[in-house]
Amino acid sequence: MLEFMEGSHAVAEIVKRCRPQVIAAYPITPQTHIVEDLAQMVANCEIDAEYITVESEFSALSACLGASAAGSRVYSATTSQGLALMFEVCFNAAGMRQPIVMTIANRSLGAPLSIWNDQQDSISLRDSGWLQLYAEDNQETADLHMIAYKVCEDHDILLPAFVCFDGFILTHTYEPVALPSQEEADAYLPAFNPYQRLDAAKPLSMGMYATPEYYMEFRYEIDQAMHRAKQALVKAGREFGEQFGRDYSGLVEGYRLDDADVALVAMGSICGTVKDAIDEMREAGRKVGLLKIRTYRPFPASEIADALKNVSTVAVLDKNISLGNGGAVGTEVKSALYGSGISVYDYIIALGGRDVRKRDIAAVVDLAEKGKGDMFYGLRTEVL
Amino acid sequence: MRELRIHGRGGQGSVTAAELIAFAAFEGGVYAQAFPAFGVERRGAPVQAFVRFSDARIRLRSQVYEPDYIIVQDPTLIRDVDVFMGMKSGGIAIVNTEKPDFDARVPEGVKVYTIDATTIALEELGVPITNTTLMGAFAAATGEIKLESLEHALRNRFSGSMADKNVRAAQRAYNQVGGAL
Amino acid sequence: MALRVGCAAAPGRALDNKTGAWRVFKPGFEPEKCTKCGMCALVCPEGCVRETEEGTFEPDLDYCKGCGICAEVCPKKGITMEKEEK
Amino acid sequence: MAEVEGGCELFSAGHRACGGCGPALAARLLLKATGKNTILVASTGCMEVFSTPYPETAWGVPWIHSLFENAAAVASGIEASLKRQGRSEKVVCVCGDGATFDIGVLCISGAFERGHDITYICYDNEAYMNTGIQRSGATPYGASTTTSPAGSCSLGNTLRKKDMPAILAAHGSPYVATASIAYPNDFVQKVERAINTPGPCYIQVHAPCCTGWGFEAGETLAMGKLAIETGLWVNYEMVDGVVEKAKKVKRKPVEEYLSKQKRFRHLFKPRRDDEIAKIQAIADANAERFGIDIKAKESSE
Repeated sequence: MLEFMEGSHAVAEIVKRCRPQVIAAYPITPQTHIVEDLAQMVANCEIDAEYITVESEFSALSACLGASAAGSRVYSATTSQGLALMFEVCFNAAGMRQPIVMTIANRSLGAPLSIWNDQQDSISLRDSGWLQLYAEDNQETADLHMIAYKVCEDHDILLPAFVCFDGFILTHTYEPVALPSQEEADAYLPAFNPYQRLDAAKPLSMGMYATPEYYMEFRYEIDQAMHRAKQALVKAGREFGEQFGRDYSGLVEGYRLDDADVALVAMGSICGTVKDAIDEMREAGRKVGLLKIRTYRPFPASEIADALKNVSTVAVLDKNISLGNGGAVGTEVKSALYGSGISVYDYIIALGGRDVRKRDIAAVVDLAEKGKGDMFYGLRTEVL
Repeated sequence: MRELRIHGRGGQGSVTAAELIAFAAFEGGVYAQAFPAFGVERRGAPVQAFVRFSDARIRLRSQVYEPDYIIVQDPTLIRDVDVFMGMKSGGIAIVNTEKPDFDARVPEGVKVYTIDATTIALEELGVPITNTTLMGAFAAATGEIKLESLEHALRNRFSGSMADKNVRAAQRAYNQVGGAL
Repeated sequence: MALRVGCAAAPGRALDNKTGAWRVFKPGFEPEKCTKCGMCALVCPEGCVRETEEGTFEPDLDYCKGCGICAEVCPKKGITMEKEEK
Repeated sequence: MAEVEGGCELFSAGHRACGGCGPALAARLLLKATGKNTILVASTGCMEVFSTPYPETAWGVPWIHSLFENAAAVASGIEASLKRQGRSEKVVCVCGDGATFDIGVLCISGAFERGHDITYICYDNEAYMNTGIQRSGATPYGASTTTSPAGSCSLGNTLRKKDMPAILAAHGSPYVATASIAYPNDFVQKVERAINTPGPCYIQVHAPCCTGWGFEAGETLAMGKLAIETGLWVNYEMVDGVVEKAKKVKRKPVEEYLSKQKRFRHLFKPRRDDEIAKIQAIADANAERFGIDIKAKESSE
């Protein structure tokens, strides 16, 4: 049943249904409504969890790591500067194979200071060993949390995950969302069963250091787990579809792509605007489609190559910039399509909350068709 | 799809108005989306909030540039902000003002309803917070939301006598604008 | 041996590392001087001074690094450090 | 002595500490006090490195290392998790002075303010020994370290040791204590008291480092004892912020302590009476503050 609610509230509600036992978070715009709602749920005894009001994001994730290691399902949420402050713990949590799920309310990184949306924050942690899932709307955001817990806690995977949704654009938007009942959620997501835990009855040293004889092999195993996560995501997404009627078995998702000449590639909430723009372009007779990337890590390179094999031109919309080398998604899509003969252009767009309209999407397609790309789109040249 | 842009000042409840209008529309059986113009504005600064109404799931995430409807919560905004910007012919504007003959360039084909929402709010709520009053006017002027849905939205948001007061304020505005139709 | 997830390990394996080879000086324990106070066992950073059946003490030379703290603290000067013949 | 099944100690031999290591002894004594029902949280540091090269752990109790500066935060999470699960293990952090005085202060402050039921033990060897004897906030005045070296125009560390116990007592910690491995039974008793005191407790244990300070391996305990006997280190307990039970001594001149360590060698070649007097003044101030001097009359009793 659809209910009308704010995106952040939908996240808090789904997190409640995932039954975390320890929540540690530090408030930061635009993540605040999520943690406020969760704190209220704890205060109302609606959720049976310890809520640790840590003094920083760094400690938020550190506390989650400890609680996870001790055998609890944990949750946190952050964004932007907060995620940057967690950088060190992010690598550590993944390396220690703790199945932490954290919501990222995507926001730009300073300087200049900006509270507005882009995806620079999570993209900058792409090499940290966390699964990265990007949601188009608040329904998908909620659903991906359950899928993330299921995949992360799989003893064959044991990695943490970011569930990313665009700050303000989704966090602060009210729209209809269907949430499972607690019983339905329990049926999909079983109780946490830690692979190993700190336990006096069975002592274990966790987080030891590895000499050069071992380090590469540990990193290899993490990489292997990340690759296995692809199939685990497909399976968990399919099972979700079977139970709830919303299928997430694709790591990528095509929209009007079958006969498209030009494919846009994007992640997150911009995909909705792109779809509306594509409908208008289609009405005008233009063969344009969208490939939405839902799973950025593990990166679905072969799935992307397969989905785009029949297009002639690809325009990637990047809400991030790897300064000195273009957008991160564009770079990786180019790599995935290497040798295919497809023209791939990258567009840095919507940084720091710059609004994107349907006509902007059409303009990007125009540029791609003219062979113009690998550029910032929509710069206000008058202030440069 | 129809789009509404609400102009107000920080603290006047424009975001709440957007949320409640969208909620009422959703209760009435259509898809709706409500969101603020995300900013760091403090109390008193001009702010905007947006609502979309559609029979299909709403995917568009851009701000509202060509609204079918606008609500102007504070007459002083008309001086500071081009509240009518992008409005289409056939659009409807609800303006809170004591002066029906206010001074502004209204685009051709836009129907303007003025209402002294501040007085109604002061009389019914005891505070000059006009968002719920203007929602009643919006319901009457546009037909986008039913009065029952609006009342339900208000009772869902407020409780006890506060709910009653807000419902009365919305009803008065609804009747006043409805009577003028 | 398969790697344990998360660079974790069960206790016990430190004992694989026989640190006795590090030693330059070797403690000589003279049980006849021992008052069984146990200070040598208490303060050994390796924890490798063991109580014998007689209640006196002896070092586990597989691990003793020859630091000489036991000799320093022995109230009866019943432990002497001597250069080890190798 | 607390032992794991099979007869090995909870902190087992085979670890890679230098011979005569003060912190290694602190680890052994600590586990003697806590017993098996304990979860240890370690910071990055000398002890972590000498005790846990994969897969050769020296720890017989559950032990976790995450990062240099986050042990108190990790412990917060563990404590919350245990609370939620209704489990009884004690959560004990064991961290060096760099992790405690410097890089970890944020996490420690947060954990102590929140009042988690944890015990935080700082093994204080007065510099960053793991990385090669660099100055920390715990390095005493006048000590030469690799980042506060004595030189032609420097007499080593110019800064005073940070008063970490007072900082944590000010957080409302119910039990704060200092200890020394030179007094092993006292340290063990303080750990026992801390883990059995609800709330966040702090123990700072002086753990001389023969390599970093420059003395013979066999003199580790003797050096700890001299620190106490000169008044440069004071063993005391603070209960709810009030100092109790400071160990009294018949004080010796600080020179006896300084002259035996390479880190203070520059004070004697050539002899710098002015600097030695400054350090003596620090000891005198400690004696005054904690009332540790045994007066002639008292000693005759």
